[in-house]
Amino acid sequence: MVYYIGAFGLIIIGLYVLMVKRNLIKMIIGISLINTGLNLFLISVGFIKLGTAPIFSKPGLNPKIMVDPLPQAMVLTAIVISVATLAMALALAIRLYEHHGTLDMGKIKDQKW
Amino acid sequence: MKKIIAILFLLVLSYGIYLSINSIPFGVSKTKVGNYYNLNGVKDTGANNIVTAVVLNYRGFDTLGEVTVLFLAVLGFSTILFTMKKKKSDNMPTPPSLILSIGCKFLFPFVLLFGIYIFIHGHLSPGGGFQGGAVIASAFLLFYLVKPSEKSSKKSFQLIESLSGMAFIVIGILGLVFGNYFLSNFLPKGIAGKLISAGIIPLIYIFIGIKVGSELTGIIDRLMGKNNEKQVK
Amino acid sequence: MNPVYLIIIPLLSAFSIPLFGLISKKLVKFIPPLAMLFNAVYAILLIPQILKKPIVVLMGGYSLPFGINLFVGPLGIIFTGVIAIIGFIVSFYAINYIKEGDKEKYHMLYLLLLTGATGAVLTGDIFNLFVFCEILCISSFALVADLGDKRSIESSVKYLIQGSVGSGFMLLGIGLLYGQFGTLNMAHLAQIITEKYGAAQSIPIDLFIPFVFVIIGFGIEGSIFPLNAWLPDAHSSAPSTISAVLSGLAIEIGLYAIIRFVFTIFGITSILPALAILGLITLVIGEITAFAQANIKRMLAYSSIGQLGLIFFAISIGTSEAITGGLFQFLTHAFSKALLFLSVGYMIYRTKSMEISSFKGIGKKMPFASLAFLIGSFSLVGLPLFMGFSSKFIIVKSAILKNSTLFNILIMVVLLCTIIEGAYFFKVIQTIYFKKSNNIEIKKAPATAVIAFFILIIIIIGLGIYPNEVFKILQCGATELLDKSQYIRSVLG
Amino acid sequence: MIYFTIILISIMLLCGIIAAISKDLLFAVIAAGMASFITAILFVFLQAPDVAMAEASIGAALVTALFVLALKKTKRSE
Repeated sequence: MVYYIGAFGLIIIGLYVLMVKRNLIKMIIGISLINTGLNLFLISVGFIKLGTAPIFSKPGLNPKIMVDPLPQAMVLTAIVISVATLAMALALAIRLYEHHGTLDMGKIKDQKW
Repeated sequence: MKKIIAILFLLVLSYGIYLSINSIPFGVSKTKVGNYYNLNGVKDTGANNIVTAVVLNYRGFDTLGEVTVLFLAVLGFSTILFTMKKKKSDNMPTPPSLILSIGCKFLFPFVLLFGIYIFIHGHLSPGGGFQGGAVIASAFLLFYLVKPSEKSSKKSFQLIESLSGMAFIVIGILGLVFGNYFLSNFLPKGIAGKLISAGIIPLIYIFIGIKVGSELTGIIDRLMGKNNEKQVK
Repeated sequence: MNPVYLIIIPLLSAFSIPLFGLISKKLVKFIPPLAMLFNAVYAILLIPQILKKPIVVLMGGYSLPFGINLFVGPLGIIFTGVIAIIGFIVSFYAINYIKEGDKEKYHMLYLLLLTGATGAVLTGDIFNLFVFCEILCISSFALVADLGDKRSIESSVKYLIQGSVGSGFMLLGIGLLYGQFGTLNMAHLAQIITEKYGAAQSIPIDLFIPFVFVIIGFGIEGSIFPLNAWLPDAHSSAPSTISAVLSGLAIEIGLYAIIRFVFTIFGITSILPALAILGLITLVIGEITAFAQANIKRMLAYSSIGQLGLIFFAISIGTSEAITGGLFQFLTHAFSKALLFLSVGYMIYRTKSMEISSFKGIGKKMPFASLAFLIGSFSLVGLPLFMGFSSKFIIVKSAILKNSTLFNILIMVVLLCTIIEGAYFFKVIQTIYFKKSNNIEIKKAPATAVIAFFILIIIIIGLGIYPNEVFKILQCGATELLDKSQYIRSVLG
Repeated sequence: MIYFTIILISIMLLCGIIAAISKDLLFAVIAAGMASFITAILFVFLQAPDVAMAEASIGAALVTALFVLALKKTKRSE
């Protein structure tokens, strides 16, 4: 249960950063926190008490008490996707700084409704 | 004011999550699908590492998408930085200290080897193409730390990326030809636990390892800021 | 005939572009049209087979729900076909349009965007849907920033921040669903939900919250009302070819995901009136803000929001005929908006300005582009003889047949919005044709652009006069959505 | 064991909060990297060695490196 609290704590902190902060790098950090929290949540969904890792590294392991491998596979995918998004976001941040000389999204308002 | 609204919103959200989390007890086996993988994974795929079996065989199509996402990230990354202006007054970076440079030169081949080991043994032990690729990229990060002015050929990176991506798809299509299903494991599965076993899994993981390694290295390479390579629009 | 080729051929050609780039730089721009032409032909050839029986393709040959499957039903093939046709036309147009920047990367990103869209509509697995949506999103972020100027970078940043929050919510919803039901396969999920909750009218809270998360996640991609702040910026600062694809196709993928979740997976029909009102708000806000715009691309972007709201409204009415109308409206919007953006693209390219006022008298100097704009706007507004007429007619008819006061009032609002839509399009047409020109030297559009315009015009008028054949396929799509048990049966056997 | 986990998770959340409120962006980036690294340790407890490796090498190390490199090209303070 503590794992759930930790995971959702990270997600909530990340969302708070995204809603309150206006600095772009800070917002990207927020996205990274959300993704980390999500990964922790998915893994803890697949956990089984007293379970073992789903790897037959030595003989005599009981497949019935292994933890669920599917969330782990999902998280591997999710980690790579989040790295991809972060890399794009950082590239955009560098370009934005080059154009405007600031990273404050509140000050960058060329486009309005 | 903004903070109060944010906190109120987040409170509502946490209450909602709390309600829905009640039906997902922690630490209890919940799924039939996961059990099936654990019970039949070795028999079906020949891989000792069930996570690898799921990533590359049961859900190999996801992994194809994932590889594409990383490819896209590099593409987008260089598209965005492509039109970047060249800075005129770019002072030379300070050379690294002696300890760093000798240490990195010494470590570089070992880290590289470790990365290759990780992705070749992906079906036997924890690890695989993505982790191994990341380790390879960190080896190159060390290399760039020592020699910040070192140029690398972007063309060759791109070729490696697209060739290994195509190799993944071609293996998939071969599976369609020989096994009637896209990405089916058409090679003999061998004895579980041996290095050469599990059919197409080691093969795909090698390609993924090379691809991920070169992609992440490419991202680091572009971020390390070699302004002499950036083209002016 | 294996529908998996619809996904892997574009993917393979996207990966192979650097290799062709080594041989000749000029070769690269012909690869996207060829790949999309293949997809279009292949999709059309598959249609008769699919109307008889949906095709279920297993990946890796593992039985369901343990592997991933593609589900190619009528709905999937409609979306795939439209993606392929518009992808082909736009890339054909782009042969002479994209001149600046890194062409190789542009074409790769473009193909990957369409691959993501195709994969998202064909897959039968929710996590796979998420992965393909990410492919779609990330390539859109990069393409929006393609021009590299101040505006496009800023819009791309906004899009990326909101898009990644959206994908976070999607993943959260998917994780909660997996935790509760232990499966990722759409049909299996639908089966478990039906068995567990049956035909209960009220939605249990632990089902409702993942549902809300998923709707928020895909709603950002599909730009449903409170979540669409990124859209006008992103669509107006991308290159016109990309705006055409984003407006015509990409946002509809979010919509597709939502209707797939609402109808097939959750089967929650009691929530439909709420969704209908949400769609209507989206429509009203989109059309009213579009009316106030002076920048033509922003006007078209807001009009896309409005159209999307209309499609969403129509589908949320929930009868078979209304869904058919909504899908027809999707076709109308995709083709007409692509035509509008492509024609406007050339006008902007020649006049170097996006303000509507700078298009004075352009009608005589660029006859083809202006004609294309005229037909596209007539079709969107819904004048007879064009596609838009048939689709709007069906929507209005089905809302009245619903025979409830609520929908009678709502349909009045829809008609009012159509009038607003007509007003702002007429404003532009008047500027183009009936204002005195300010002397600018303007050359005619090149042959590829004219051919692209004419293919789209033929499709719009052709389907406007003979809608019946397409209508039958769309009806099958509506049946697929409404009949949940048949979907489950055809996937799980 | 459970107390150890609780301590780790509280440190992780603390790192997250520091990352959220710190004015110095480099500090915030390092804190976020720490949170990610502790998550990698938690993955080992949750019997997910594969994911732990991926999170440690990609999520903690590479992402932090990317952030630091990007900070070098932009501004360090908020």
